[in-house]
Amino acid sequence: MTDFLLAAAGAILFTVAVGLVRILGGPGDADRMMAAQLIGTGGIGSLLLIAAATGARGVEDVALGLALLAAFASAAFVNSAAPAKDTDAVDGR
Amino acid sequence: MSLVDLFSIVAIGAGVFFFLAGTVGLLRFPDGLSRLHALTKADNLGLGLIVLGLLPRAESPLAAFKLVAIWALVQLAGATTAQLVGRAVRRKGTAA
Amino acid sequence: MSVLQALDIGLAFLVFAVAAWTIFARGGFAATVGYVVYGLLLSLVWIRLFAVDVALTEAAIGSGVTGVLLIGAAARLRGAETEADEKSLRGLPRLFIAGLCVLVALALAAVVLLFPDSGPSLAPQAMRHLPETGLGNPVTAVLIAYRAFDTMLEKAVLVLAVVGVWSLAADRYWGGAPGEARAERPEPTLAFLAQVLAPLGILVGIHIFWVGADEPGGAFQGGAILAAMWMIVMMARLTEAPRTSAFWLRLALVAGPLVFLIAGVGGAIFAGRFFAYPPGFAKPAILFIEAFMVLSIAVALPMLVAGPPRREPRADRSR
Amino acid sequence: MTSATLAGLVGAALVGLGLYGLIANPQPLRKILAFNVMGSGVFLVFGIVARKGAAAGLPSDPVPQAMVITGIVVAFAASALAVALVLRLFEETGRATLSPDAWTKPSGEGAEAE
Repeated sequence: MTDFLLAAAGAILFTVAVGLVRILGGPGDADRMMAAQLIGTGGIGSLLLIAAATGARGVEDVALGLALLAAFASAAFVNSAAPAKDTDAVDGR
Repeated sequence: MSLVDLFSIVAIGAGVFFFLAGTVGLLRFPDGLSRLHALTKADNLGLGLIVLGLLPRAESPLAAFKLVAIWALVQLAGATTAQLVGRAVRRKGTAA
Repeated sequence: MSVLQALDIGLAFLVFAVAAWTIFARGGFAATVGYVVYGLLLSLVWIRLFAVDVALTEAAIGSGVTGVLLIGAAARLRGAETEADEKSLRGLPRLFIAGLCVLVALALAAVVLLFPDSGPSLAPQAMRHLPETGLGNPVTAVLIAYRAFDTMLEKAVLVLAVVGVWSLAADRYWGGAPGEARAERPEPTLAFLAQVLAPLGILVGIHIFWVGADEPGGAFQGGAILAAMWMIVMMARLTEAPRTSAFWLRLALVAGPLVFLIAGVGGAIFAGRFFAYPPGFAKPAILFIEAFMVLSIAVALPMLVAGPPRREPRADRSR
Repeated sequence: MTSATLAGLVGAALVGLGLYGLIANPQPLRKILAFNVMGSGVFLVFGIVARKGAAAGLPSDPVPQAMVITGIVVAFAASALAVALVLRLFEETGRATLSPDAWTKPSGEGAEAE
């Protein structure tokens, strides 16, 4: 069972890594923020799996902290982006 | 193998599958908004199923509660990020 | 090779690859996002080293708060990049530097490989005296009891950093609030996030501080999470950053090191030695000090991220 | 190879990588990032000291752990100060570069680029 949990954690990390390769390179900054979001979720998932497999104590709190801060990078991104004049009126494409 | 283990394996396996599906979507979809759509699958279902699979293995009720709270928080973060990033994509038209 | 080893090797490669992306990426913004991802991966590595306290700190500060700081800076510096790009090193000097850096890395790697299998350790002493502190988490004991002086000075460093950031303000803004006054309406989604997240986050922050006495956690981690909650509320414009001349703000900033110092002097008077805690009274004293440290950290980190004052102090009075 | 040694080797590689970025990248913000990468590499090397010093029934020596925690907080404070300096430089002069040639032109204020 331990091996299964670890293998699942590894599989998630692997898929996340593949996704990172695709979107860390862009094309846009919004895509890069998706990379941060993806690794956030994948990281929490594999963190929980690794903790369950190795029996490290108190890891739920680490995951809880990560989950709390998961949206922070995006929030900072939106906050620092050029102020939008009419957010809802424009259709970018 | 006990029934609990089987349950964990099925749920976690399904969770990993959704992470995989989300990543494939990220790789294959042509524009920013649909990539965002793929990403949210990993957030919601992937992590949700993993938490579900880990629940019976939690050491204490508090730990189990924390697992659910983690999932709920990631839901919240995922939903807002999707909104915020999606709006940024639309605004800039970076969806090349 | 076991599954665990394979996982470790994969994680190691991933961390290295993302770090390399941070260094070599074209744009500053792309590199910064890479750094945020990197910080998150590092907390996974710390879990693998069974250093949960460090993982918690790395998750909260290394990834979360630093991410906000750097992404904000990268977004503002976006226009400044192109001209500086031209002056990057080329050719032989670049190769020379790369060679030297590889040499440094190899030397360090050799040191790592030559480490004795069971190095000298203060862990037995730390555990032996743990009951005297009344704590269950040896890391907290090291931070607040055994190496209290160190930790107090580190709090002083935080205060000094805030003073340093504030001192970068233009003269007319001195004492004003950081961040530009923005007229645009707040992003409703962000406001919703802040409204839901902040109460939960405050709960989690206090929880992490409180369990830090016995389990992984503590003042730094709890304070950093509280700081993050204040930051999200400010980012969503549910509240404005306070004037830097506000008395309560300055008091909260120095409260941590101040209470710590007073406790240290109190130890010199009542327990016979600087920073000694009276026997049987150690745990309440430690928790008392930690509570003020949490406050100071929760105030200092957002102020560091917010940057120097950028509004005239007078204009704020109208709010 | 144990996971601790592996983490230490990654730390060593990160120090080299960060050092290279610190020297070779011209932009100040990139230098700050590189410095942080280097710093976390040092922390990781320290982390394996903690893991190898595991004794008294602990999975990891608490003393290096506490020092790394202190280090992370101080590194953040230093980064924040550095970022504030870079942003101020940018605000004052409209560019963010440490290159000496950029300041030789008699363009007025902001000559104290450090």
